[in-house]
Amino acid sequence: MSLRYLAGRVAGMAGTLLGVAVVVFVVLRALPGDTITAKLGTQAATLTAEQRAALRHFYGLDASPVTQFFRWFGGLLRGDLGVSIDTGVPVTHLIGDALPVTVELAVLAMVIAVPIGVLFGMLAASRPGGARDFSVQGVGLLGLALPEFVVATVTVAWLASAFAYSPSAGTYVSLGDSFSGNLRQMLYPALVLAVGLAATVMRTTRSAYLEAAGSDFVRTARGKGLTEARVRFRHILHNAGIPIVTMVGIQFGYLLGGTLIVEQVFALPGLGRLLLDGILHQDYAIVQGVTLLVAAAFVVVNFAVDLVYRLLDPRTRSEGRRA
Amino acid sequence: MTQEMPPAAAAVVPAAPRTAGQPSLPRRILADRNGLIGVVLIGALALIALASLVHLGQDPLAQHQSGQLAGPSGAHWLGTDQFGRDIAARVAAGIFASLRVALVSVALATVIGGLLGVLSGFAGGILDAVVGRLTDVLFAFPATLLALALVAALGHGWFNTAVAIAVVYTPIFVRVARGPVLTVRESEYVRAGRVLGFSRSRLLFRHVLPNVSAPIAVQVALALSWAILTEAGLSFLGLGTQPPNPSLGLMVADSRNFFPDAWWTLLFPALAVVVAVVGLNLIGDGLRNALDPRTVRR
Amino acid sequence: MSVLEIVDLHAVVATDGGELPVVRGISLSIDAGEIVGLVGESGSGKSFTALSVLGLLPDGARVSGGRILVDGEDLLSLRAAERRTRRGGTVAMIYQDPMTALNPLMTVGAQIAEGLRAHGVDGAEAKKRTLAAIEEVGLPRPERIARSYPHRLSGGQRQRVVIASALALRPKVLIADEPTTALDVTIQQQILALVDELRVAHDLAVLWITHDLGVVARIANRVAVMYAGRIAEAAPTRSLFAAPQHPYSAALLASIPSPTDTVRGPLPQIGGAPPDLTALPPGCPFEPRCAQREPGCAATEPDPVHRGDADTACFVPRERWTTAEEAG
Amino acid sequence: MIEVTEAARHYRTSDGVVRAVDGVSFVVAEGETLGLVGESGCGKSTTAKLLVALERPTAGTILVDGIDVATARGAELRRLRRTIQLVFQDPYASLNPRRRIAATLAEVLAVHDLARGAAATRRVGELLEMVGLPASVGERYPHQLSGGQRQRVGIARALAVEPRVLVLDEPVSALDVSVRAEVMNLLVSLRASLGLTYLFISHDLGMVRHLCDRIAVMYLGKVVEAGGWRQVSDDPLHPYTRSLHDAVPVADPTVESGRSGRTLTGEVPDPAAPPPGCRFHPRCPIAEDRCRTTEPPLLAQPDGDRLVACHLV
Repeated sequence: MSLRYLAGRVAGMAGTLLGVAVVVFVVLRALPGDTITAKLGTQAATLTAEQRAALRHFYGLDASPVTQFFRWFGGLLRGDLGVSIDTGVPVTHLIGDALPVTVELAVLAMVIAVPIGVLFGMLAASRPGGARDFSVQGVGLLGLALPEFVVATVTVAWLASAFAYSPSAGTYVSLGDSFSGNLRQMLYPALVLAVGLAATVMRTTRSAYLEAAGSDFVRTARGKGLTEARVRFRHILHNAGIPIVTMVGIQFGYLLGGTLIVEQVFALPGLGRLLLDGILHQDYAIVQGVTLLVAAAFVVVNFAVDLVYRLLDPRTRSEGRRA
Repeated sequence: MTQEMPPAAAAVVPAAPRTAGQPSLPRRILADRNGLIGVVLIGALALIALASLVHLGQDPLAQHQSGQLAGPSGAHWLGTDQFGRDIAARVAAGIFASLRVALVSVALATVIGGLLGVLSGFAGGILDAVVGRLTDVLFAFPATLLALALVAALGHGWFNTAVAIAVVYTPIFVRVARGPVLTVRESEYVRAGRVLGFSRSRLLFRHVLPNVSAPIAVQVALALSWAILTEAGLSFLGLGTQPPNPSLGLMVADSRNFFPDAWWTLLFPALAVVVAVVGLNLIGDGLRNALDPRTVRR
Repeated sequence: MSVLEIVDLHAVVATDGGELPVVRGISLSIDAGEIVGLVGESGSGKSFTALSVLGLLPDGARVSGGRILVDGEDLLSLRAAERRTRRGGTVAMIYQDPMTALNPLMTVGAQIAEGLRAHGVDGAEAKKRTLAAIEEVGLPRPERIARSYPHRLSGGQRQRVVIASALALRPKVLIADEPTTALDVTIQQQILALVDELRVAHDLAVLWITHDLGVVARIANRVAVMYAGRIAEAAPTRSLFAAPQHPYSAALLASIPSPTDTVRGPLPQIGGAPPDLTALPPGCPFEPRCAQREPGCAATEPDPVHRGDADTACFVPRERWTTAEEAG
Repeated sequence: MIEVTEAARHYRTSDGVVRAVDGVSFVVAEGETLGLVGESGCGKSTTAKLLVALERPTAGTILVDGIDVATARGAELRRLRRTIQLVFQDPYASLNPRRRIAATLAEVLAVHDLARGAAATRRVGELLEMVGLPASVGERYPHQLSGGQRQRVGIARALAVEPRVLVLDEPVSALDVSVRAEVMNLLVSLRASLGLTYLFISHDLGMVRHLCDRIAVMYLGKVVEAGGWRQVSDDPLHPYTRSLHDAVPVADPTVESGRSGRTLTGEVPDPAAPPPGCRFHPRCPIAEDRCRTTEPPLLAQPDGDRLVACHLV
């Protein structure tokens, strides 16, 4: 991996992030009702023209959109995401509290889903078209089709009726407070997330494995008299691993912005919940901040996936052609 | 709404020469076991949705004082909800609402994204660079998040929801269309056309487009299923269809307080979503099998 | 004595319309130190024959009858685990496309060494023999090659690596499935010379699959010509080229422009197409295209008979053939 | 008919500038067949693309029937299309899989305003007959034809615009041995009946020898030897041509057993970094010091119509 390649990628990523900032700014300026209406509610209607103008000036809303963007963007670069209009707390603080919850949820879901998905994907692919393939694929399809909100709803109801346990009652226990207490709150939502995730991983594993299994070099490996286990793990799975790792990385990125429903149903104070509250209260500094952060994280995760991909595949590691 | 988004990468190869000229595409999908099941499931849902339009059963908004949260019976086949409204009628109307959003959003995304992808892939140069950067930026947002932010910005209503989903899916169609165009553009039969003096528009519309329609068709099926899940998820969160209008996502959200006792309030709307998504995925699989040269036997 | 002996081999491949016979009773033997060329056009069954010997037939295809003897031991009667130890150990194979035959994620050295380890050669010994194998196929600086990934090597170098890997365990039989088809002619020449050298050095029995009669003329001691899943004619190379005993071999040879012609007339054509394996005629499969056919040829399929130096599956001896001029 | 003067085609890649064709000159007279021989990477296929204006030359001029291929636009380009046509190596890939053969041929006629409606149907039938196919083939799709039939369709399509020159890019390499003879015979008879000029590109010296009047041998983007078919193929002078002659196996065990057994060592160097001096010197069995520094010009030989680029002949 050359320095030139890395520099190019980083520059491209910076460009994408700038584009992301523009999109966030443009889309969310269109939020219904401006900040003043949101802040003052019905009182806004009683403002005089002068008062309104003064407030607009105070919030910087009288400047041209381009000026507003650069003010906002300049703040971003200094790590200033603005202040929540609703609570007066800096958005960075709110995100700082919420981010670990979402990341933990995403990591936990991954830890559960990936081994299951890979294992069953291999099982299905080991004899394509067979009964095992058919049933694994059927369950996988169901896993994809079951909406998260249904699984989450049923899980909460089941926990309540079977264990008289309501994960959404009581306050959130962080990992620092109590490991077991935290795990008790996080395990079920992570399991719910893992359902669809495992199904996706399974399907990708299955097709990547089948693709690799049909390669010429697999025949060469068998022709050398290798054991079937070695052919499967060292040759087929190893080669199938590249698309699997790529897909898992991208899914992790999606998860950062996709835990909304689970956080809502299980009442976890993560990014999704923060975003949803922001939308419902038209607190658009929060909405901008969270959207931007998640998109930026997604871009960085994708970049990391690309680097891992390049490390895994020797063909992309070097530029020279011949030994 | 799940984090699952069908992989946009061209997992599907451009139309295989081998499959052309064989039985027509619809017939090949029906010949595929998965495709056939998918078509039957989706056909049934579409019929139910159409039936709801003419109120063949009950009015989905009518509140029957006689029975709130009543179980399935002769009068109300699938029971009633907390306001005594007929679940069967509400599920049917919910399916209609879901399909409407899905069809409109995917139609928008397919036409806009597909066209941009085909044009940028075929023309290359500046157009390709600009479209490429724009899709990169849109791809930087996790799909669910982007849909949510757009709905927040655009406001409620089924059409806004459809537009939001369309924006999310447009860059995917750009990529799905562009990849195969690059392959087909360099194929020998397009080269032969160039040597024979065919115009660019003839090459694009007569030779390139018909040969890239296959992967786009597969993606349409997957996009529809994602759109249905997303619409239901947004409604579940209170950001899609607004009460009292029937929506599958809202019905599940409402059922939370009555489950598991009034299980029918959750089961039937959930089932409708699952059947729709399973059906569309099966159609997608069927399409893929019908179009993949490797599954064509001698 | 013959090291490899294929007796009445049959193989089928599953299709929607039932099982298709792709190899229909092939018998062939190869002595130590001998190269037999197996020649045929696409669909003749030559690759299926090769893959049957290794037990590497693709999904849906299987051997449906016959015996494959290596040093008198029938490979088809072995249990799977025993069969595996024969692969690479006593019978090895090299493949058509060197660009795809190696695992892109493993170094060349690791790929050769794992074959050795699969047959009980471990540690320093495996390393030593890997380097020796690379050196033996004429690649410079073996350590460096061993550490390289396949994409760093050219097509010719990769094919040498495949050969090194195949021969590292000193097998008795080498199956070569068109290993030079994907290579340029000057590289093909190098590979042909290399295999010939190794055959002499290790007394290898080689089955060389090809569609190129020129390659056969250069490298093979004997030739078997396949048509529609059967051997039409098997003969020593010189005899086959000098006086083919089967009309198909004769027609194939005639269709190639001679390198010494000074007047360039039209090339004799065979005409028609090979039979559909789903609807084989009852008689000789070549009969519909044959310039020498006689009334009885369409009735029953001929069994091989010994004629001259050759075994030929034809009812009509060469003496009764009409010459091309009369026929044309 | 064809006049190529110092034509070059360079590509920029991440590895540097690839000189696929690097100063190639040759002439093909009307009705003549020139064979272009060489291994992969020698630039023969790029030369074909330059001639039919699929690629434009980086330097040099290419004239086809007086049309400057590098600059032809509009009407001039259309005239070029109707003058020179290309037959591809892989007849399967070069036919649109979704179109019936008749539609593929009729489209060419329509684009060039040659025939429409019933006249087009009649002309399609004629074209198929010309390449030895029954009219019923028109109703088929490419995958329903055999390799030989497809290549005949490829030839018919090229002939639809009534060109005077055909560039044949390895037209029989993808075909089975027994089918090659049929297509070769077809090419010979079409050349005679239509008075066509051919540029026949192949790595198969035997086929080139069978079809061509003159042969040019290319190595790493340059012509190293050119001359009459018997001169180049039976009595080569350039060490590379001689090596090629020895390397190509011929279907005759007597010839084969008489071979010296000497093989050409090494491989074709990277065209992004060709060796200095004579490009063949690293593999040449007789190279001297000056071969490593000075590039030999392509010079006429005393034995008549032959050019060789070697210091040592």
